[in-house]
Amino acid sequence: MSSNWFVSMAYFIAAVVFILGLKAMSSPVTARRGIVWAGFAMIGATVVTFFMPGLHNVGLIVTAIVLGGGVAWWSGKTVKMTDMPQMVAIYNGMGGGAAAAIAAVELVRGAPHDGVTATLMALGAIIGAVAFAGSCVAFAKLQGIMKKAIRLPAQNNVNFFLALATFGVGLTVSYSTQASGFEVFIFFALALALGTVLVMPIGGADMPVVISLLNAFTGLAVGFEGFVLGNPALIVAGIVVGASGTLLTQLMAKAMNRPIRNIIFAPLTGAAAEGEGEAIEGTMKEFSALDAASVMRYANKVVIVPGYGMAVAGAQHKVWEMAQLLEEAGVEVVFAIHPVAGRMPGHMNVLLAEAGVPYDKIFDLEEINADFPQADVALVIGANDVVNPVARTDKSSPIYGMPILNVDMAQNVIVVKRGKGTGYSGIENALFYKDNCRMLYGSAQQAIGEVITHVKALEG
Amino acid sequence: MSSNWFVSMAYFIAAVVFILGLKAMSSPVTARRGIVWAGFAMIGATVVTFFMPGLHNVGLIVTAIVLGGGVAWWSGKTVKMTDMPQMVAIYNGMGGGAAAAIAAVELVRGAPHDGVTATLMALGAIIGAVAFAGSCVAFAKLQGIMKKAIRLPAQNNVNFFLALATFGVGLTVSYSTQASGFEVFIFFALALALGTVLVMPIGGADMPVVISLLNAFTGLAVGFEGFVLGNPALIVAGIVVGASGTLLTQLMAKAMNRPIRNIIFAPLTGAAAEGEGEAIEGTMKEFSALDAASVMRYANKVVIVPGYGMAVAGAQHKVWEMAQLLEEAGVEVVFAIHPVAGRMPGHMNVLLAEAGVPYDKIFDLEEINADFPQADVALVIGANDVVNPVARTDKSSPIYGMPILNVDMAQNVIVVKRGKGTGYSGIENALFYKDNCRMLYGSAQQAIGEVITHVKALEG
Amino acid sequence: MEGFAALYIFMLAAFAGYEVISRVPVILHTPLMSGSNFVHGVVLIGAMVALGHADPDDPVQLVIGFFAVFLGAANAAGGYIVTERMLAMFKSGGRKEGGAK
Amino acid sequence: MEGFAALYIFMLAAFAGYEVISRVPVILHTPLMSGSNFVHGVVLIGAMVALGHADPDDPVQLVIGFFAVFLGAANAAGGYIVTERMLAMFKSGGRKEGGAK
Ligand SMILES: NC(=O)c1ccc[n+]([C@@H]2O[C@H](COP(=O)([O-])OP(=O)(O)OC[C@H]3O[C@@H](n4cnc5c(N)ncnc54)[C@H](OP(=O)(O)O)[C@@H]3O)[C@@H](O)[C@H]2O)c1
Ligand SMILES: NC(=O)c1ccc[n+]([C@@H]2O[C@H](COP(=O)([O-])OP(=O)(O)OC[C@H]3O[C@@H](n4cnc5c(N)ncnc54)[C@H](OP(=O)(O)O)[C@@H]3O)[C@@H](O)[C@H]2O)c1
Repeated sequence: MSSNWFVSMAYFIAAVVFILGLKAMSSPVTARRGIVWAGFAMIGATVVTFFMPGLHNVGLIVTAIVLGGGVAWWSGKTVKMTDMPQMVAIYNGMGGGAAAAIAAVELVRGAPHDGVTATLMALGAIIGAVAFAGSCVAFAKLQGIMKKAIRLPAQNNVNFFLALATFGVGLTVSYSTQASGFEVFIFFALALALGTVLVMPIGGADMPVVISLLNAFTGLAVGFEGFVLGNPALIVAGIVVGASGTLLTQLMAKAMNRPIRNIIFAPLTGAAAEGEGEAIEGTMKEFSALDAASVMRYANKVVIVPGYGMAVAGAQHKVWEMAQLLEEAGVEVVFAIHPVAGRMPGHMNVLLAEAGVPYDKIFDLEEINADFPQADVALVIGANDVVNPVARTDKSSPIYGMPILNVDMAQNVIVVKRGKGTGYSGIENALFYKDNCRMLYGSAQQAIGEVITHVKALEG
Repeated sequence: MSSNWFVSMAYFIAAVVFILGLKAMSSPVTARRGIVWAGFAMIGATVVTFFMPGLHNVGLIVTAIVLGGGVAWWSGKTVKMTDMPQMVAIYNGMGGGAAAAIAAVELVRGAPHDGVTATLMALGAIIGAVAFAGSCVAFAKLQGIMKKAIRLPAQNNVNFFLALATFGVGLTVSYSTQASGFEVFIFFALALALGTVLVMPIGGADMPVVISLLNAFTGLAVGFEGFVLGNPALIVAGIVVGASGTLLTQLMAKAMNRPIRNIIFAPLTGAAAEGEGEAIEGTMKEFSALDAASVMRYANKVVIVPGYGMAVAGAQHKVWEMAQLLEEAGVEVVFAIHPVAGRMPGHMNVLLAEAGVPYDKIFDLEEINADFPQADVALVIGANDVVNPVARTDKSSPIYGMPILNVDMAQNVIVVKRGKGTGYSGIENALFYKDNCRMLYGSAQQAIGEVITHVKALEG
Repeated sequence: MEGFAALYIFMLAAFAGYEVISRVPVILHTPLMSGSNFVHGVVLIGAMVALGHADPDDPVQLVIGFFAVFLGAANAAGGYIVTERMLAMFKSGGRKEGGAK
Repeated sequence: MEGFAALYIFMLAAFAGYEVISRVPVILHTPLMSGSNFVHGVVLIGAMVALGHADPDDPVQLVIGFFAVFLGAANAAGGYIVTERMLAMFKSGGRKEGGAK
């Protein structure tokens, strides 16, 4: 009992520290400290668990921790920054898998449970398994292993009946005191299939929303299994993550102007809203790297607007190099980040941080939108939807109503992109046809590289 | 059991609604809706309690509810707005008293409790009784029944030993299974004495901080007794209030630049920091109501800064009448509120709201401080400390470091007050001696009344 | 209730209360003080249970219990009416003063 | 754990989580996603208990339990390292880029 008390107390403290750790994320100054605390809390909770009375199979436990932790640590340490999204996906899936596996052990042991516990156990198992399978698919898509979105015929019916079957079998299995191993197997096979089928048809671009949603799923699954095990620390940590994941997913979906339902049940089919919307008049005017370099070199203020294209090209280092050159030449350079620029919330911030851009040079939409008229140049690098003025004007456009960065109000706009490719939403961009807009064609990395050369040459 | 389940569920829902109700207070638009919801939740929780199995003495319960609720409802309905602070104090004290009385019933019944429960019961009883007695004293002071701060000789020693005795007796009584009625009586007598002695020496002006602190106390006491009764709704509501009361108290103390410790253990003795601080040079220049009226009538922008004096004089209606007259004459009028203007947080907001001033004409410190240089007139009505520039300049001043409203940066400053009286902190105000400052002597109600007459006369 | 469950409830309620309250703007701090005062009026249901389970033959228990319910009811009713009155006064410029015509 | 206590814990944790997270600025949303991913890695301790209480003679239980611990540990370790790496990159203009010289 006293040893149990000690363990429970340690879990309690860990739960408190987890919440404080997430709270510390409300400022970039304290965020890192927060995660370090949370890390210590995790280690502490793991260590005290060994003191739990009546714990068997200690050798196996240690082996599993060393293996699982080791592999994940190593891969997380070595992966490239641009591959982070899929790493988050896969680690998240593993958490879901662990929750489902806990339920599986309980089911195979066949210990009797009351109704509420049995229900939550089944729900946790399903949600966890869906998160596991779904995250694996998400990983495969982002990693480029699985290239195209596979849509089954009558997809939504398949989803529905598969979900029905999974819940039916799951509840049956967890209510019966002596389910056979085979029944348990069928249950999990169904749940895993459900997760796979749900995520398969969704395009790679929608993945961040899916990952965030699956993150919330895993949280819920962990919370439910925490109830089954009578462990409030698991409940608290799981539900906190469940709530936060839900919130993040909502924020993303709202900023993208697409309801979550649509993302899951009516994924973009590729040639999305083509042809719709008002016709755009004017022509796109090309610009050379030399022109771009001189316009910026002799400007007072340049606002850089990065987007998904910068992430694809991995051009953040070049961009910061250019910004520093301009600053040395006396130009004021700031960065403007749209909340859904890129493919993950805060995607651009992470990339720019990686390149070493101090975060006080980075402004978000509300902070900077009023300043564009005072900017001599707005340099758009691989961004498209987030600077599309159609969102302000054209009611028939799928992105109508989404707040955008008003780069068209700057004196000059320079857009770096490879060609006539559309953005995530697949629609034309009226900005590119405006009088004050010039196109600098090329992949971001190489185009900015050329600009740098010319800026240096101008310097003498 | 099923009836019990029903009751527990209703309590749970009430707890959720309470939290949502407090959450709704984050905007003046939803705040009222929030309190109405919470009110329904309270009624619901009360009604279902009658369905609790094994509830005796139903007649007595109904009588007590009708009497207590009726008296409080009637007095709350009829009291003047300016007497609100003491009403909040007394209702809060009653809550604390109720928590203490719950503990008393348990103690007299002599039901056995485990260690943790017994401890929390005793703590809840002490805290509740302190809140009760303290709030009664606070009420008496604010209502003017108890005029002066009574300081015992060796006050802090008395506090300490009384607290020690209370805790000692309390724990003994609650640990013993069969405490006599007399012992219980002694315990509560001690706790009530402690509350009285703690609050007696504190001056009337410090009362709002004390009330807020006692509010947090009552919350805690309710939470602890909730644990004793095994009622999580009480725990949640109590602890939420405990946390929020603590936060509010901290905010107040911080905005006043006085640590809570000092307020309780080293109360202002009246002639506080007299003589300290740098000598202030210059003279105070008087202004007539006619002068004030014409300066404001022909100004473009007038910022009104109300303070405690406006509350004392109950001049808010006159002030708003004047503001409306000026607005009709084409003057832009706004109100600037310091976070600790008056004697309660948000005191001025409530008074101005009562007079009918729309809240979008009211700005707080951060919003308006930069605008003073653009104001033609800053009209200070019964405010003193919150506009004292000494807080910015004189390190030896007791209010040094407190953020103030920079009225001295306005083109003209007009100060309405009765004479040379100092404010809450008892120090001289350098503002009154500045070149651009004029004094309009008189009680706020009457002085503003005269200004109104003159403005009307100017209108023709 | 099991001790640790209660501990978690304490901790989480404190967090939730702190976070929720710290978003309330200064303009509403007086109503908030009064509103939170109302919320702990839920002590009324605890007092009802205490009186309801008091021994009907022990006048001491009955008197104290009666007192508890009386005070709890006063806390709840008074807290509500004061808060409601204060909040009813807050109006935006959109509406004319005087509220409902 | 008693059902209602758990219900309260669920509710309060959801509130606390929601409130705490809604203060995180957009700039930190990617690390937050990763950080909350790390936090549910606490499933590891649940997995340890599950494996620790599994019947040592039933290979099925052992295999699934081993799997659970393995996945849980990976979630925790991977979630931590990725989050930490991301956050380590955030620097203010006050310090020179490159961080510790
Ligand atoms: N941030 C999130 O959380 C999130 C999540 C899901 C979805 N989304 C969505 O993603 C979109 C983000 O908008 P965005 O403006 O950042 O990007 P975008 O609208 O997707 O546009 C990206 C642009 O970059 C260009 N590009 C691609 N590769 C490039 C390269 N190597 N070098 C230079 N340019 C390149 C493309 O044009 P070319 O092909 O001509 O080069 C394309 O027009 C929004 O619609 C948002 O709703 C965001
Ligand atoms: N808001 C809170 O939560 C809170 C709580 C506790 C303490 N406090 C403290 O209270 C102070 C509030 O500052 P404040 O500037 O509002 O007030 P103040 O500094 O207390 O000054 C009030 C002024 O009003 C004048 N006055 C009094 N009765 C008047 C009447 N009938 N007509 C016109 N003028 C009258 C007084 O001067 P005459 O006597 O010459 O008329 C006095 O100088 C701060 O020091 C703050 O720290 C605030």
